[in-house]
Amino acid sequence: MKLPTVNDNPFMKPMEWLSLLVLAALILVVLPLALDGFRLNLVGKYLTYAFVALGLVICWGYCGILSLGQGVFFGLGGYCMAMYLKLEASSVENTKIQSTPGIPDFMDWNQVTALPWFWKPFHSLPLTLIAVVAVPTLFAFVVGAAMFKRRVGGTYFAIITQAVAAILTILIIGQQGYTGGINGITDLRTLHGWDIRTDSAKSILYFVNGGLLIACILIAQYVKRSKLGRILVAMRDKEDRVRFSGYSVASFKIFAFCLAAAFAAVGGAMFTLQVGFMSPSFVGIVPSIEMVIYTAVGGRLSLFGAVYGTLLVNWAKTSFSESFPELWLFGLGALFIAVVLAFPNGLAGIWRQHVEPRLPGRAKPPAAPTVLPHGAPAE
Amino acid sequence: MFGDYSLGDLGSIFVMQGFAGLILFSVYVLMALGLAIIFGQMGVINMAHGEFMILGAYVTYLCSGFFQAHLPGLFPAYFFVAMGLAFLASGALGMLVEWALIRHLYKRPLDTLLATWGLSLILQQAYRSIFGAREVGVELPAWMMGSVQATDTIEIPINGLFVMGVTVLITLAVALLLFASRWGKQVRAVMQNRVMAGAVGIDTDRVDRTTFGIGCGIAGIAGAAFTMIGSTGPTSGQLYIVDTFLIVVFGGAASLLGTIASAFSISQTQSTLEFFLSGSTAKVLTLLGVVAILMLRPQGLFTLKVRR
Amino acid sequence: MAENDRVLESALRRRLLMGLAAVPAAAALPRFAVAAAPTSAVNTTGLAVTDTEVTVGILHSVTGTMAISETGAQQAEKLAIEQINAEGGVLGRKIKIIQEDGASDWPTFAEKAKKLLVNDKCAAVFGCWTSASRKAVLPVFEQYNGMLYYPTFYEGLEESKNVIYTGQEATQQILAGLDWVAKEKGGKTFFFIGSDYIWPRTSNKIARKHVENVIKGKVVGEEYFPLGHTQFNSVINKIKLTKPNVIFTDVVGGSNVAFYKQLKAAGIDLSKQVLMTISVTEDEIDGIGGENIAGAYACMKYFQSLKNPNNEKFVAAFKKMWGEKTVIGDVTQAAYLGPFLWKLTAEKVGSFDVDKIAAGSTGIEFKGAPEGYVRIHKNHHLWSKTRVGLAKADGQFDVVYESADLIEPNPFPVGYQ
Amino acid sequence: MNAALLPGATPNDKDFLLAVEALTVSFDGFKAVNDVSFYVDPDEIRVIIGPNGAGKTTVLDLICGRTKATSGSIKYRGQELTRLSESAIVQAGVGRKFQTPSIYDDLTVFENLEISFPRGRTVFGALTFTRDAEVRDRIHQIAEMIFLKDHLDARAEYLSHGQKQWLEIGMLLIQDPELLMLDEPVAGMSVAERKKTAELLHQIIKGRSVLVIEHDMKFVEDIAHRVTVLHQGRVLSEGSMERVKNDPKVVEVYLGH
Repeated sequence: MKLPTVNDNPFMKPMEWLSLLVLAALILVVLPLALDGFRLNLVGKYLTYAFVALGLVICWGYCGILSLGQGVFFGLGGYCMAMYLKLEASSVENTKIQSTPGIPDFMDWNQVTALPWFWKPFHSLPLTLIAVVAVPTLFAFVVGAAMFKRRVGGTYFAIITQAVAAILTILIIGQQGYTGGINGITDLRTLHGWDIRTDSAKSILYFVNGGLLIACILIAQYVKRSKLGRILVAMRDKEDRVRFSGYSVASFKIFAFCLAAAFAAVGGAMFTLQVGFMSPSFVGIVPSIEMVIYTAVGGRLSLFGAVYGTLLVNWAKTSFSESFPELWLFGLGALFIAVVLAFPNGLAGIWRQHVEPRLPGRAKPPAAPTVLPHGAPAE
Repeated sequence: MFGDYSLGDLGSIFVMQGFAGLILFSVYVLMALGLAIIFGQMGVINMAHGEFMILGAYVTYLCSGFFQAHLPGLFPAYFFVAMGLAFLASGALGMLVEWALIRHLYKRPLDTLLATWGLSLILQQAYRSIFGAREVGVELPAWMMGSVQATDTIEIPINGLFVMGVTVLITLAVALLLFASRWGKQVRAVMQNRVMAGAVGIDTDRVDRTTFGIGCGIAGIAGAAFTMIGSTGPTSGQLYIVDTFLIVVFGGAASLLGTIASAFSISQTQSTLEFFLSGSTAKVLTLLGVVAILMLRPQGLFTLKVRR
Repeated sequence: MAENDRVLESALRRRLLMGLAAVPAAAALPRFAVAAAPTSAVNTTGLAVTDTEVTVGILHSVTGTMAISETGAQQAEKLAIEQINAEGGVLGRKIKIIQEDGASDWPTFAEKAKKLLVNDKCAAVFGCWTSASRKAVLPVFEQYNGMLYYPTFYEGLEESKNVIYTGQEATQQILAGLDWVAKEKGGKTFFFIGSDYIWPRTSNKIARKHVENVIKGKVVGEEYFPLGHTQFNSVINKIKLTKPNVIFTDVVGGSNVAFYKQLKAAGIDLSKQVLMTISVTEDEIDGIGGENIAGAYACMKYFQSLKNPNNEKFVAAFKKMWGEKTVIGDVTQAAYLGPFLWKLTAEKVGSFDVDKIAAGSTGIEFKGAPEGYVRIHKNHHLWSKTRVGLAKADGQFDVVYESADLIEPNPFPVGYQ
Repeated sequence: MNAALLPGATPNDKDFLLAVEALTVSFDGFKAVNDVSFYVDPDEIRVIIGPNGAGKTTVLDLICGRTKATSGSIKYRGQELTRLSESAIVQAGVGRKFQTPSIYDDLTVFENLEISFPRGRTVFGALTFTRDAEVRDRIHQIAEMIFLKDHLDARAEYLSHGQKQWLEIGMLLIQDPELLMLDEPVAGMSVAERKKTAELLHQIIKGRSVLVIEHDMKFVEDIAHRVTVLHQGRVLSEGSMERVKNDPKVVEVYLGH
């Protein structure tokens, strides 16, 4: 009997290796050579959003769970990092003009006289690095477990995540003595004694960021090509069938949601490091929805598309708002509509439909889910 | 906290606080009704709901300007005209949007969410381009501001009474439409079995369009009514949107009664908490409570248990 | 007011006569010939200064929720710069503006600030409105050594070599007003209502200390609502229950509109109940509706209705440039001061270098300010008067009180923390 | 031979593969299944028939955990199923085929079968699952049985209706359940496909019990060991096809129409 080709299940197909190579070259070689320090730092900031977009590919594209609260995880990761940096910047020496030296300045302004207990672990860098990933992931686990075990999905889930984002924003703003309030945690200086504000530090952070992003792409790729990836697709399609094939559907959804949260958290931490502050404006609804559109523009089923989509939308945002600030919202709104109506598979879809077939020596697109199903993704 | 006050004072405060709760309840029902119809009957999440409301508010603003300039004698009554026009304007825009956008996406509910979000951005910028970035002040007829002096110490705001009145009327009208009119039967038929409804000769496209239009039109009326109590600016719609969604989801999307019950429980909780705690804390506690209950009972408070 | 900066005054008059666009460069006599100030001398740090031009940045939100508030500030800065150019510019150089949109988003502010400093090499930047945006750009200005002129009244607790605060800090704005209300209106019991973020909370904290320790009065209630909150009926009932002499508010944005409309509807008559706000300027009244807030007192340093020649000229020029219907609030006026203060400093130190400007700012006086005379304190805030205005139905204020002397800015007030 | 029907016999759970007792479910007062009891022996083929709305599909839903019972018990090999999650029920050895073909359109036939392979059912199991020789051999073996060995690479979306039904049956087979529940397996099939399906069913029932809902009486007669007739949520009659056919109650409500 002839063995069918599906039996080889390589980690990545040649085309995917090539895509990864191109992306890595773009991020790590081309952009650093082509852009000045300022623009490169900007790209670095955009790339932190790509982590969120990447998570959404797994969670939304593959698993059909649309979360409109990814900013929560981005923000939590960023806040964990910012708390560490703030404590370092608030040494007794730096803050001796305060009534209580050694605590962050905003606490002093709010008559907080001792460091709150939940800030204490952030004196330690290893604990901070663990918390950056663990806190948002745990939070995602709690929300996910509560929702998915009770079969909440689709639009309900989207709206509830939105509410969670709104609540967290109000909480952070309201508890300004502990969180820095609406101003956020600002004026961050050093990471374990290393000044993150210098130009050389910024370029090093850029490369660290790029490296982490590629690592996350590889992790996502591993998940996607594993049986788990196919189960996610299967679930989006026929949830009951998966359930009656003996899988606990909720666990798989929780996993996808937690993975997306962990990616977003890493992005948030890198954001804090590169931009130098964290504020509640990333936790809210608007940034969360914007991050969804990065994924949609890139193609919700394409890991590489997510990165390109993020870069493209942000580049457009920056250049548009420099030249025609009034038109930017029209443009962004139209982009949302166009991507949904005309290009549901985003850039990746356009590439597969129009570019790839014309490349020399390319066979038909693979059988993997390259096209968005006609039906609703997991209702 | 009540030690220093006389019994009479306390009594009046409780009465007025009761009214505050009822006003909040009416506001919530008005906000949520249009959305509930669209979400409940069509399964579509309209993220631009707030912008449809603000369209109604801007229509009221234009009307007020027009009456002041051309028909000053009729100014005291202009508000009723404004509400009618607000309904028509938002409804017409809603039908246009349904035709251009929503009808292509019925099978992808999550995508309607994104598309309507895009629409809301466009509408916000359009308002900003047309009316300016600043909030506009809507001048109201004098009789609508001020309060009714029920007793020496009990004062009931007229605009609150007005909002309550509008809410009751609209709710009744919607209930009548849904449960007694031909359109209502068609809507329910389409909701239960689209294919079958089409097969028995119901023009499902038209039913969808009307439903969406009516939902948006009610949002327009709500917007007109809210000029009495809130602000009218390009982004004012965003202030209402999360609350509105939560009410609808909390109520269990499919039922009108659920929406009303959910608006009632949320508004009473919030209004009571606001009285005893600080405003910000009250809001957080209310939202947390809603989310906690949704975690335990995600299908909403008031849905029927149905066979799948 | 008689000894106002005559040069400026004449420039203004000339400008008013000649119209906005029609001022030919030659018509204005440059006070500094280029020859007297070669570029190499006035610019030793590589700023965007040529023999004929100097570049500055304007950084406000044109889009997003804050665009509503920031429009006025941005318009005032442009007006000031046009007027300075019409007069011959700064150190003989025309000011060229690069405007960036902060889009109501703090990281965007930081990003654009960095662009203005690093890419465009702006000699000075006029901008920011919210504290959050200022906090976001502050490290950027300190790191890249830029100069920011910040126009909004704010909570204080900050002082930077790289920032000139042209608005009032909290103690400067509030204390005189509280004293006035205690003395003139018999204010003994106060009810505080604010939006829930740092400025209202800090301001109320200062107000509370002052009420309790200086006025010897009592705060009977203190409430905060999330930004954008629109339902105030419960708190209005609490006000009715506690019957304060004075309602003291710092509610911002769209919430303001809801608050005053509901207050009026609940039968609280502002001609009988004293209400003092520190957050409502003429700009906000536009949206609230004058009839809803008439009778309230606002406490700040500037009102459009101020009667002095500087202000009358400023208001006329502003309306000419931006339309008859525009109104001018406290922040708009403060923003107008920025370019003039920068120009005066640059001409005093004879250089655009940021270090020299920062060091030379202390003691700079601007007699042509619409609010009257102002002077830069060594903590980079302005000495200024505080005034109380009574809101009228037409959206303007009647100035009912003006502090006798300039009040010293005190961003880190001892005894108020 | 039928212990349950013998007067005076106490059913002993251990003897039955499946014991459904006093099962009731009500939806807002409407009892879709009302006090239903029946027992399935090992290796038995039981067919449930009844008019539309009799509660047949609901009974299957209850057994596989899709719907929670209001009262009553379902014991599988002495184990109470009403308290288990759906996936635990499947892992205990109960397989279920839905009325309309329920397969994964976006995946290939091979992948469809692979997902049903009973290994790596936890999150981490699925992450570390490898496609080894055992998996491949089994998939090929099943594909051959369900007439789809030439379509392993095809996306399931492009199969014909009958092929989809077979694929779903294949997906159940690869789970190797002891109790197989089929909801109208031949509905919508052409005559030829129907014949092939009957053949397939005869082949796969060896070594397991099967619970089938079917309307096609010829097909039922062909395969059933015993028949349970449901009507308005209650058991109307039970026994061999012959007996049921001649039960006047059944004739009245069902066959007579």
